[in-house]
Amino acid sequence: MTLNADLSRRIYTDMWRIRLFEEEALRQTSLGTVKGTLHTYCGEEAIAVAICAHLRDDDYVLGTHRSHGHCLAKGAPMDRMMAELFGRATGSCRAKGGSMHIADFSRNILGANGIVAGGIGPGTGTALASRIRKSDQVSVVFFGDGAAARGPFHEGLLFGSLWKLPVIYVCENNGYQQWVPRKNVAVVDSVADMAASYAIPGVSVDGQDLEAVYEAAGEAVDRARRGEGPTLIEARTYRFYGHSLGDMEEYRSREEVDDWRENRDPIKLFSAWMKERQWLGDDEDEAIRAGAAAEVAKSVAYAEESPLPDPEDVLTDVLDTEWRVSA
Amino acid sequence: MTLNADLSRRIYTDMWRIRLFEEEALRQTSLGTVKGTLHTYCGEEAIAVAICAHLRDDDYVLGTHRSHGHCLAKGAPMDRMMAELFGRATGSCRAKGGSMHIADFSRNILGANGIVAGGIGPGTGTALASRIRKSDQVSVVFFGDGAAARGPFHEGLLFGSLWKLPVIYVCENNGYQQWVPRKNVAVVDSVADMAASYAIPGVSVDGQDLEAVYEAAGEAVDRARRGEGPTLIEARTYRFYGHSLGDMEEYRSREEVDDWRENRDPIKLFSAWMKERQWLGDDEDEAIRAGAAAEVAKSVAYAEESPLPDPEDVLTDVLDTEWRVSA
Amino acid sequence: MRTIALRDALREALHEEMDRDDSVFVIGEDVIAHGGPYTVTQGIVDKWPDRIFETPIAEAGIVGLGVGAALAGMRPVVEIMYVDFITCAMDEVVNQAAKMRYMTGGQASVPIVIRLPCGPARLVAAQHSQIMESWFMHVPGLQVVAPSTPYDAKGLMKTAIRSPDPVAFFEYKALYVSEGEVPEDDYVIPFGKADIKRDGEDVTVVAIGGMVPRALEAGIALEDEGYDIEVVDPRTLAPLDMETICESVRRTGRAVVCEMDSSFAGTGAEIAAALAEQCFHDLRAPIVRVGSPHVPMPFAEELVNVTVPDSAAVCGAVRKVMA
Amino acid sequence: MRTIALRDALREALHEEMDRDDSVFVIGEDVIAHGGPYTVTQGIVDKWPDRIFETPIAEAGIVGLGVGAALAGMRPVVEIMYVDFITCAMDEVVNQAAKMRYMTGGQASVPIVIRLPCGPARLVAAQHSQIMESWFMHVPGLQVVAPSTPYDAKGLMKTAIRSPDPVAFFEYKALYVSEGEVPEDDYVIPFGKADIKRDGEDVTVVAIGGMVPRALEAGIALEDEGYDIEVVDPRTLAPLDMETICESVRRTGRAVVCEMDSSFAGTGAEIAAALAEQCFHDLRAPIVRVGSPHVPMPFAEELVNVTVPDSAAVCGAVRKVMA
Ligand SMILES: Cc1ncc(C[n+]2csc(CCOP(=O)(O)OP(=O)(O)O)c2C)c(N)n1
Ligand SMILES: Cc1ncc(C[n+]2csc(CCOP(=O)(O)OP(=O)(O)O)c2C)c(N)n1
Ligand SMILES: [Mg+2]
Ligand SMILES: [Mg+2]
Repeated sequence: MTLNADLSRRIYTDMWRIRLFEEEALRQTSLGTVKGTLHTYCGEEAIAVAICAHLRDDDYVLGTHRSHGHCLAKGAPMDRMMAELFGRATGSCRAKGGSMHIADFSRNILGANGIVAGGIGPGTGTALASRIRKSDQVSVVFFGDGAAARGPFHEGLLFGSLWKLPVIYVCENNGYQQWVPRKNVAVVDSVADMAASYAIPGVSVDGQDLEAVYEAAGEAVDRARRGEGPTLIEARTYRFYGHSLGDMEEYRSREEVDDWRENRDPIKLFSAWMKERQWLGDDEDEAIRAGAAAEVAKSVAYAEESPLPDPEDVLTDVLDTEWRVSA
Repeated sequence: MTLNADLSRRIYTDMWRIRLFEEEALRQTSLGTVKGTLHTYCGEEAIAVAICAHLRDDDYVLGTHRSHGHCLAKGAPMDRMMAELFGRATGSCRAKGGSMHIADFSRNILGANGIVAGGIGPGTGTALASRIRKSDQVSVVFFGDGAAARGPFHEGLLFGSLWKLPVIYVCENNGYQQWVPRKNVAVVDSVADMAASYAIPGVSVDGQDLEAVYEAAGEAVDRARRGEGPTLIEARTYRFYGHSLGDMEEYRSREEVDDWRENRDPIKLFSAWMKERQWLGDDEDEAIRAGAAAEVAKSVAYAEESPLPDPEDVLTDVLDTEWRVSA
Repeated sequence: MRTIALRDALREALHEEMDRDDSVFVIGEDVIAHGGPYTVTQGIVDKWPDRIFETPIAEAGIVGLGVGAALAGMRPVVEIMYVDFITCAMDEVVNQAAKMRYMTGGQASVPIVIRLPCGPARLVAAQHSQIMESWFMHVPGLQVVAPSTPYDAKGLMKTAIRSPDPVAFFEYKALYVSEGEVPEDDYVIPFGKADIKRDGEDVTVVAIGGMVPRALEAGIALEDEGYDIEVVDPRTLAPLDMETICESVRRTGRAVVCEMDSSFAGTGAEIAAALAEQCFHDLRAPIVRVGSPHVPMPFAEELVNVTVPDSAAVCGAVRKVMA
Repeated sequence: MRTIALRDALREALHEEMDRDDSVFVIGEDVIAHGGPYTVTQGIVDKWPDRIFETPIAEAGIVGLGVGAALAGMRPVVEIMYVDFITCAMDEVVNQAAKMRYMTGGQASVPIVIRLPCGPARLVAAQHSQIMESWFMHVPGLQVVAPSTPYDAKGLMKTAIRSPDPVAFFEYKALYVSEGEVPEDDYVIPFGKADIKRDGEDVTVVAIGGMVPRALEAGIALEDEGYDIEVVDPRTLAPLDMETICESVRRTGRAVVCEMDSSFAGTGAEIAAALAEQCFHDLRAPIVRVGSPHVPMPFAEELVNVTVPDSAAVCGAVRKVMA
């Protein structure tokens, strides 16, 4: 799939959908309608959209604590996502998961994950399932640069490589791990270089450059679908907001943030890139933004109108209580 | 420290002490006097002795399930070790640990470990203690090639590197992980190459070649003592007996084992190496062997004469019950 | 009916289920070589070479992969060589496998079976002898199974494999070679149904896993003293069939709860506490728990012998509640 | 006496102990930035920059290093950001820290304190709200501490740091900002001594950690109904002071056991089972346990509110045992 005008506009639309969805969610938390914690993806949108552009509906995606973007890019309905953040019965997870566990199995989005690196093993396991079933579904696991420190990263990649599983490991290296700069706690600069220990390709790309991510992802997905095994993609990026709600951001300077927002905003950069190619006019640009804003507004309305969960629901979904064993 | 005649003979003696201790322990298990399981180090002796030759009494050693060699090389009294295998009250661990947990804190041998890779984190932690106390004690952690698959290997090396801790990671790569050939379950041939992910030196040496291990260890220990951080040493080796008692060894051929025993026995090789240099005569050689055999015999006598543990001891050593908090 | 060992019954269940359902597969360390240390996975590689995965030593990875495969609709049967090593994968068990259905509001199903060989056997000391069923009971979303006979082992393993939710399947190593009658045909044992292994009138002895044969031995020994004990085997600890247990205690008025593990905050604590709540007015004597002292497993035989509760310990407890 | 928050009391204990003993040091994620999410380690970096280590995200490594440092004579205070993440390091806790003294026949001492912020607080759902004290109780070789007041928090933390054996130190997140009187001077609270937080005659309410204030609230509410409850706070769960608890139950003849966690195979199970064994003849009503239902923590407030037991739940249980 080449990055033509049509596809680019669709991808671009998704970037705005993510950005505006999250900025609205942030606004709602300040109103107290959205409770709990929120980890926003703003600034990192190019990664999810470029990668998911290569995926089929039946491909698997596993996320992190910062997964609104992954979900929207993979096609999760926005209204149910917003309802989840609002804690409504109509939410993607029926108000049981919230932002950190948002999932939409109808699109094979197998869930955000509150455990750093928690998705890496399971995402390798979905790829093992593809392999056993001889399907050509691929799996994509997103994780932060912090996750590369944890044992399950190491063990997951080893398994992926050992059995040449159709999985793409996407490290969103935003340079921070909660309130700690990566450089304080890492010993190698590039996560991609660690691929060597697992004898798989490791590529490092500019995560703000949609085209770069798109190309790396295309190769990785093709490779996986052909049965040639995993790829580790490191996308260098930046988060525009704090780690989660209430972050005072003492660990980075206002200038640094402003510089990224000004000069390295993936939405701005991609808009300019399309305009250079005459693939996007100013009006269209504005229409796309407005369309995304309207969808977000609709999702808020949907959430607001949705019922609160029934307190009795607290007891359901622990086990499948319908199930009875039969010989 | 250079490998002179004197030191070589001491090292050579230790190799025989380990070999004969274990062969006697095996014999005792067949008699039923030593119970429980045993993982023998026979065939791998050069590694422990070459490395421990560089260590001071106050340096730390942490082992594996296969640690008789590590203990003897670091100076644990043989009689108490044999008594431990016999399950006697005079054993190194007072009959509470057995072969898999043998330890001698009087020599800073902090214990064999029944968990694969279980010593890597703690051995990095003893090095952290040295660093905080500004002592120049180094720590050595031994582990098998199987351990390099586990998360704690990855996490431990990351910490060691991050804080430039005085620790030497020694991977005894004997090509098998219980009953599975390493090549079936690994994706990189050399464990040493994985050091790159942790930005520390990784060296691979012939573990049957005492001189080679001795030199690599010397550099690593010096480096650690100078405060320059960890080294990962991979020593390629082979175990002469089964993984543990009762191993039917279906996963390897008789020829392969015979070939190693015949041509790659570290004791034979080192004996020949010394003789080449005129550092060892045939008589001396025999005397060293006989001396080790006598020590082993004495250790058996010691164990046999030692009392069985008092059943009431089962309740002690869970916590330090003498301790009382005081302001 | 033919008599086979517990490990053979497990193997048979596995083969039958793999035959029945293509989505069942096996993953674990040394599961091809010898069929694992306990031979339970023997023969699978010959029939289904593409559905058995022998792994590096990486328990977190093994369980993590199992969870993912299960999420994708497969039915992994994971072997952890010793339950002690599941400590290396508790995030995968608790935060991934057990909670996934709930966190996703019912979207996820995680049909994974984690086989956990447990308990003392030979002299392998503290890091190879644990049991720890109570940890798993305490985790909502997990089912906990602990068969004591070859018959139960086969029927419960088949149920475990067919279950849409995760199962921690405890296999007492000391019972692997114990023999019993096992039908050759397909049968399942539902979860949450205790089994009365011996009828009796005087005392209800609830015995778990490896303690069941010891309680039955005690039953014979106590006959001479004129005590007729009933032995109830819960078979599954989550769900736990308190109904059957309470029904028995209401009849006998006395209860002894036996586990092989340390009883402090153990499995028996839940059973005893539930009995104290539900059968208070029927109890004629305090409930007595039998278990090991609260110590790690020692090495030497003389020490192990006083650590692991035997039938004499059960007899002692029965005498106490009858006194 | 001055009044400070529980988190400040913990911080003070930490500072005092670091001052007192050079071998105490702090290690954990984000412990320098802000002093961690709970600010407990604030200020340490300024006074002892070489004795605080901010780590990569690697719990197994963190605890593993702590164990090793402790074996070498240091006294690490490890912060695990949420107790839920200790599942990533259970081998290090169980097989390394807890068993080391025993396996080595008493040679090893592992004076490590593992701080485990726990329980519901804000709406962070299933992977950030667990408690799981009962897991740690069940592991021989561990000490388990769960303070409910700033006073206890300071005194118990100091004891924990001085202890030669590993401590799992549970900090209820919901209590961090709760205030109470705390002496400025050095004092310690021995392990294994329960504290009667309220005297009463009718019912013994054993309350753990975050349930203590709720039980005390219930105590006030129940006065109007004419029920006078005694609230016993065990403070340490291992060792567990059954003596004080039993002494109270012998007086009141009635017991309610409250925990914030799921009560199935939870902490309260052990206490209730022990009471049923030791106070059988004094009990005038069945022991009732209060805890959360056996479900993972949901997200929405409406669901959380019916999951976490409150003072009304305590009142309900008291009414039940008084009926
Ligand atoms: C196992 C585990 N340890 C710690 C945390 C707490 N935590 C949540 S997010 C986070 C930082 C993650 O950093 P990174 O992986 O780089 O992802 P980012 O937030 O930058 O996207 C931490 C420490 C956690 N959720 N899980
Ligand atoms: C965490 C863990 N998983 C599995 C085992 C079982 N086990 C003991 S030794 C061993 C093989 C170890 O291989 P390696 O690390 O290469 O050491 P070697 O025995 O070859 O010296 C296995 C699988 C264990 N002890 N610990
Ligand atoms: Mg990051
Ligand atoms: Mg090996």
